[in-house]
Amino acid sequence: MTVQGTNSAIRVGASILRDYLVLVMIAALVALTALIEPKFLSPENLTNIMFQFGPLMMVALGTTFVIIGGFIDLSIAGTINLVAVVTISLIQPMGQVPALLTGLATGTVCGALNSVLILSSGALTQAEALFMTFGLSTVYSAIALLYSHGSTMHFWDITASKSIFQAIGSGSLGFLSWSFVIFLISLAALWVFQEMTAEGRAVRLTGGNKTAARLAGVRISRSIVVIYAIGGFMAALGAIVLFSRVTTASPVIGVGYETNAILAVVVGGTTLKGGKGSVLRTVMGVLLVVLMSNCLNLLGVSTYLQVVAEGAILTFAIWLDNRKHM
Amino acid sequence: MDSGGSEVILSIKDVCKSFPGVKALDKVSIDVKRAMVHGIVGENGAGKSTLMKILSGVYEKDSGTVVFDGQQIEHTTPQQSMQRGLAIIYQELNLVNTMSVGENVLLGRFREMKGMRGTHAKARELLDRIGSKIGTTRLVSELSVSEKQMVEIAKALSFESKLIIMDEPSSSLTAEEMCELVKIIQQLKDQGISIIYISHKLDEIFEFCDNVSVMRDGRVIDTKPKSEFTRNELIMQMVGREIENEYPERPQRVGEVLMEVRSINTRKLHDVSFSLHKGEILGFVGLVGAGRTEIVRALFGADRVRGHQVLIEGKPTPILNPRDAIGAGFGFIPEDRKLQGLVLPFSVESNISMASFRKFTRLGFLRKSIEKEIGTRQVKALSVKTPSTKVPVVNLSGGNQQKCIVGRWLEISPSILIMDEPTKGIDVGAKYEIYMLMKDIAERGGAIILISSELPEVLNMSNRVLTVFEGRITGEFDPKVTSADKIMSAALGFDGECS
Amino acid sequence: MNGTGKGATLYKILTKQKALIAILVMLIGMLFSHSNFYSAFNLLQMLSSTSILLILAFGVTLTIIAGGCDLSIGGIMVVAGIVSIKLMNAGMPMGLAIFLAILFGTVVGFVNGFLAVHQKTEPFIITLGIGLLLTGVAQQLTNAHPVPAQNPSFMMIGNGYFHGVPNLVIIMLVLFALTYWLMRYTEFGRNLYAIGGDYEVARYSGIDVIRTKWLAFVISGTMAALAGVLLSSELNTGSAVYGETTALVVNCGVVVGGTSFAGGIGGIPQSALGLLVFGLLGNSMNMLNISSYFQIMLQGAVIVAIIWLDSYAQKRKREAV
Amino acid sequence: MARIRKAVLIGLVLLVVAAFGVSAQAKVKAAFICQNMANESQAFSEKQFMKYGADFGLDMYTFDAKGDSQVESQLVMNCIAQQFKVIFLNPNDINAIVPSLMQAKRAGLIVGMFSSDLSPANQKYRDFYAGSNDVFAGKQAAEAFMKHFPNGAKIVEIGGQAGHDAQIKRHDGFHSVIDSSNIKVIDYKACQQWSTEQAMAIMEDDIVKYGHEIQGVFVHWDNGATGVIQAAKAADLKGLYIIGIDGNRAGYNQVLSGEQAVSISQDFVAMAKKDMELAQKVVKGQQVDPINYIPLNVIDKSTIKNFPVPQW
Repeated sequence: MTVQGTNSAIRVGASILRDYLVLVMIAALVALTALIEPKFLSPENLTNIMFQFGPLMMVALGTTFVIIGGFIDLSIAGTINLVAVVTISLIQPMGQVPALLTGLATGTVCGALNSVLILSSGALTQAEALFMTFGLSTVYSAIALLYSHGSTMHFWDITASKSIFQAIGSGSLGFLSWSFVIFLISLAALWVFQEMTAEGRAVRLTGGNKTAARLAGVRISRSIVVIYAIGGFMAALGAIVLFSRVTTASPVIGVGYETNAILAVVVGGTTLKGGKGSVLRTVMGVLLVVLMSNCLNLLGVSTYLQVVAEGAILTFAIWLDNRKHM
Repeated sequence: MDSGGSEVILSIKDVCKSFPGVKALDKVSIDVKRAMVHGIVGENGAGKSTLMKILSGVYEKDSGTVVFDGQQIEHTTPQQSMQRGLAIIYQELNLVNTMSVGENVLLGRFREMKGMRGTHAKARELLDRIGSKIGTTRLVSELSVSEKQMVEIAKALSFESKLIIMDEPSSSLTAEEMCELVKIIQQLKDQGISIIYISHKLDEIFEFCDNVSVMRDGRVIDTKPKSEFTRNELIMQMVGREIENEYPERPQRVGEVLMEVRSINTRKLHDVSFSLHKGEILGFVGLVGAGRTEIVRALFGADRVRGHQVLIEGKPTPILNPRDAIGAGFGFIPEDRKLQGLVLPFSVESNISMASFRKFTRLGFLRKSIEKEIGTRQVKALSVKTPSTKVPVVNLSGGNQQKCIVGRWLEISPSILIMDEPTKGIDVGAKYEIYMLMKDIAERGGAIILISSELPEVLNMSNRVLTVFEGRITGEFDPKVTSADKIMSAALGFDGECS
Repeated sequence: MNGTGKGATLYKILTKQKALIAILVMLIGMLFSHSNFYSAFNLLQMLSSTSILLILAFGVTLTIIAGGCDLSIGGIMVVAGIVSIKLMNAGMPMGLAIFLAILFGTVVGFVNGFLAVHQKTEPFIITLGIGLLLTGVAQQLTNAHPVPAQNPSFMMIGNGYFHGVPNLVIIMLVLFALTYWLMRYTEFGRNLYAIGGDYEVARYSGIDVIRTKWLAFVISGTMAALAGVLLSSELNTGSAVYGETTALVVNCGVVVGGTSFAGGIGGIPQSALGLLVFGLLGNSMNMLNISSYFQIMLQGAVIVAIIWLDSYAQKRKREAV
Repeated sequence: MARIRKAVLIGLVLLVVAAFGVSAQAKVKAAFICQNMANESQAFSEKQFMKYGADFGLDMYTFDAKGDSQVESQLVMNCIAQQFKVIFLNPNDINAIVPSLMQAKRAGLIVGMFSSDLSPANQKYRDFYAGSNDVFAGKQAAEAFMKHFPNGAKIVEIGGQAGHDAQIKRHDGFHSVIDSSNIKVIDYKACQQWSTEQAMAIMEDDIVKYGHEIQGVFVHWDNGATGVIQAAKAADLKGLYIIGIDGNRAGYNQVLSGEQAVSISQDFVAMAKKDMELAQKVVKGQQVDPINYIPLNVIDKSTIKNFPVPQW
């Protein structure tokens, strides 16, 4: 009996380990880094991390729903490029609030456009969505390049008030950065959407089984538009946080965000098969990705080895996560 | 050829198999004789499929012995058992849809057949042996269900099989196709091949099986020659209790016209018009592919069909998508439970509540307590066997899964419930419960459109049946007064019956 | 679709072959341009410069037909190129260096296969991760400095001609024939189609699904490494920055050609056409002096258009009731 | 379906027609193969070629290598096929471009290097070079540090896109000088892209690690310096001696406001003009100097008034 008891305890332990694998990895990473480089836990560094995960977090939160809904979005990079150059260029002529709103609208429209093309073609598989949004990303990037003539725009070109963007970029509310506050608000809103609204449930059902959902009267077309629009909106928010942080916007500012976002979502434990997942898991995934780069920087690991380590840890995390579904 | 008759080709002794938490097989012993058709009956979950998978090498047994053709078999793979002469035709047809007939027949043996030409030649020869004229270069995805079955049989023959296991081959065959199958089984038997025939359908068991084994809860209850069984005895052994009737009485309160459908026209359907009365069960009889499913899908707005008219209580009601249909009072139980009906990894509760969002949302927000009530109510009302409403529906048995879908619609009390193959792959006990539900719905003033490939089911449950042949409605009958033969010939588009 | 005989067949081919239509449109369109598009030099160069992508595509096609995909090819390509040059510069004979570089691709393919097939991890995401890892390896190996090759005969592999035809084109054609034969006329190839068409059925039919599918990844890795060696030979340099978007472009090209991402449908010729669309489009746009940003836009638009049309045709087929 | 297909076809045909309407008759057909039009300094250079081409009797076309060495060598082939007389190019990789330049020379094209030159062994495959070279920019940066910190200092270096030609040369040039000085580079990291955000993140982490130890920062490009400045501001780290390269508006403004100490600028206008002038001479059969350095501008607080506001 005792042997069996220990066995089952081990089994329970192992399953917790697997379920919260990302947390375990984060803890290990934090412990290791703190041991070697005590400055890791300094308030300055914690502030750093808070600022650093802003843009990727926004983007990944949006991507979560696209993946829960059983689709994928590679157009994020293009959307970020476009939103960044459009928004920054409009601050001067339109004023900051209209520019902000136009930027968010642009992102949402890009997202909605993805879904419209996907729906109109009847492309209901992930692969079709993958390549279609890949093409659209190229198109959005090209529009951003055409719009900006390939040049970078800076804050000090803007004489009009840009206080909102400056606040988002580097301002703080108490000990929390504004970007962190925006993150908390978006997380709360998206969590409520995911857990408590009918549309959130519809998205999940769509991801679980499109045909069954449709035959039960779920409006899957609307769900698809909603997930891509959220994806686009959050990408726009990410773009705004991003260029506010660095105070400049170039038409290639979003390069790499789409794959990083998908990686973060999947590492967090949202499955690409659709139907399952959560924005909370995504938060953990992003935390791991951002912490990894922060830790490796502090440990003085070269950029090149960082990429190796990142790839290895992500591959390992995905592999382990997969083991638990087997 | 060996003398046949008494010689044992397959001997299973004390085979056990456990899965985590379940004892799937408990000391199962069966002997199958050469050139005989051995029927195995049992409810779902009785262990039939597990046993077959052990024989074919998909699973490994925990203990016991299997002797096939004089050889004791320990570890085996699907490939090895096929080469030994033990072939299996699974319930879900086992063909690659994207490949040609010929390549499917000889799947995985391209080299052995010396290339594409050899493959097609050999496939032709095998198909000819069972008298099938299917072109070997056709894509499997273009074949009808019965044609696919023929391809499966040809595939089994390609290994010079001594024993062919057929796992519920008839579940998607129409009566005509069934005749074809019976003929082939007879032929195979004459060639000295033994057959294990797994089925729910007692008619078939009594029609052509020589010996019958009954399984229940992972055990073999009894094995006897068919002639020594009575129908009731068989059912009793399967279910473990006595069932007086297979079907309840028909609903009694047919009222005035509830719905009128005028001229559905698509590429497959031609001028389909009919009416439905309150309190009625209306059956559709026809072959798979005759257009039965297409009619109800068009009605429900599941397919893109335009130009027809639906009048509900005299009012024209446009239905462009399933949502409109639900709004107009329809419910729809699709033919494929797993692909079209359920979201398998999701909980029982959310599968039941899927169609009644309106009931538990306010201002776009879910009210989970109400959702839970809905789930609990339906689970109780339909006596769904599940430990909790939070369990993923995939863990339930087929019958209980089906009840979840029924519960989904009962919750919104539809005035018209469409049921496409509602009892496919469900065991006898659960079937009866579903029949009772149908009767109940009808008698409370609802109307049901029933589609089934099991003719007795349609004839015994419906107040009225419509026969469908090649996209047209070819007749309207009262099954109480018309003979089954007559209805069947209308559904087959010809007069006469199979020999 | 109501036509008969040859007309119907032609119609069917046209509706199925979006990539072929796009190619024909471009070829016809270029007839009217006052450029030197239709010169043997240009056409051969175009083919030569698409060759490396084509070779990558042939390998990837195997994995996609088997129901997987391989996004690590970009990483394999750069590392293999760097490895071959580094070994050669360290004094190893050219043949051995190339062999070892290609062997490296085989090993990575083996690992990909282990993770994606044996361990049943989502191939899309796991090969993306492996690709990322390899990019880092390439940077680490070179300290992010391009490594020029010092052996002049190495350069001739990718830049030489054989009877007026670029070597790359000849190598590509040989590999085309080889992979075509493999997929069409061998049991391995047919089994890959079966596995992609229905994994479980293939398994029950006694096909060693794991080993066969695994082998597809190994071949894809090997071909990617070969392409990397050829690329490094063509440019006489190994560098970590090549092939950043290669993996997506190649996988996309394969799908544009008509090989289904769901598996089981498609083939080597389709993939070749799909990649040729990109090669031809780039070449034509340069010949027409279309400005850079419009080129980028047009390229994206063509991808969207072809995938859209393809999906739409499938939708129509699904909904034809 | 048919209608859509027809529309696509008509669209493509129209595009083709429109395109060859544009192609005018050539004076001397010349092409500028741009490194990457999505990179703003390269896009700016391209504009200079287009703007001043006619002044030198050249009919200028431009092509975009999109930052890809293989595309770039394909473009050289393309130019051969299109029978260009002259090509100017700014290679993504000075070694990778050589095989295609061999072909260009064989086909008799005049090849002018822009901004970066081939290695001495390969210089026979080009006619001339005009530029200021990133190696020099790196050296200049090092010298500026040595001038400002005669008694030595601790600085960090933040590189541009790993593996990119400019990143390599700026890094190598910088180290060829700084390594023999008493200035210590305590940390070096390159970015994955020319990304201001990545430069900022690296700087933030460096500040946590080294804090006030850091006296100066060499960042490979002025837009990256923007990120470094933001990071320093956020950490309230004052008095950093920041040097960037480019001399674009970002660098100019940052020097003007005192946030950045030095911006080392390459004069792309002069570079482009010089390249085209040389080409014109070679076409006429005149002898030219193969190597033409365009002086770098070291913009700091004291010299900034001598420079016009940059246009990019």
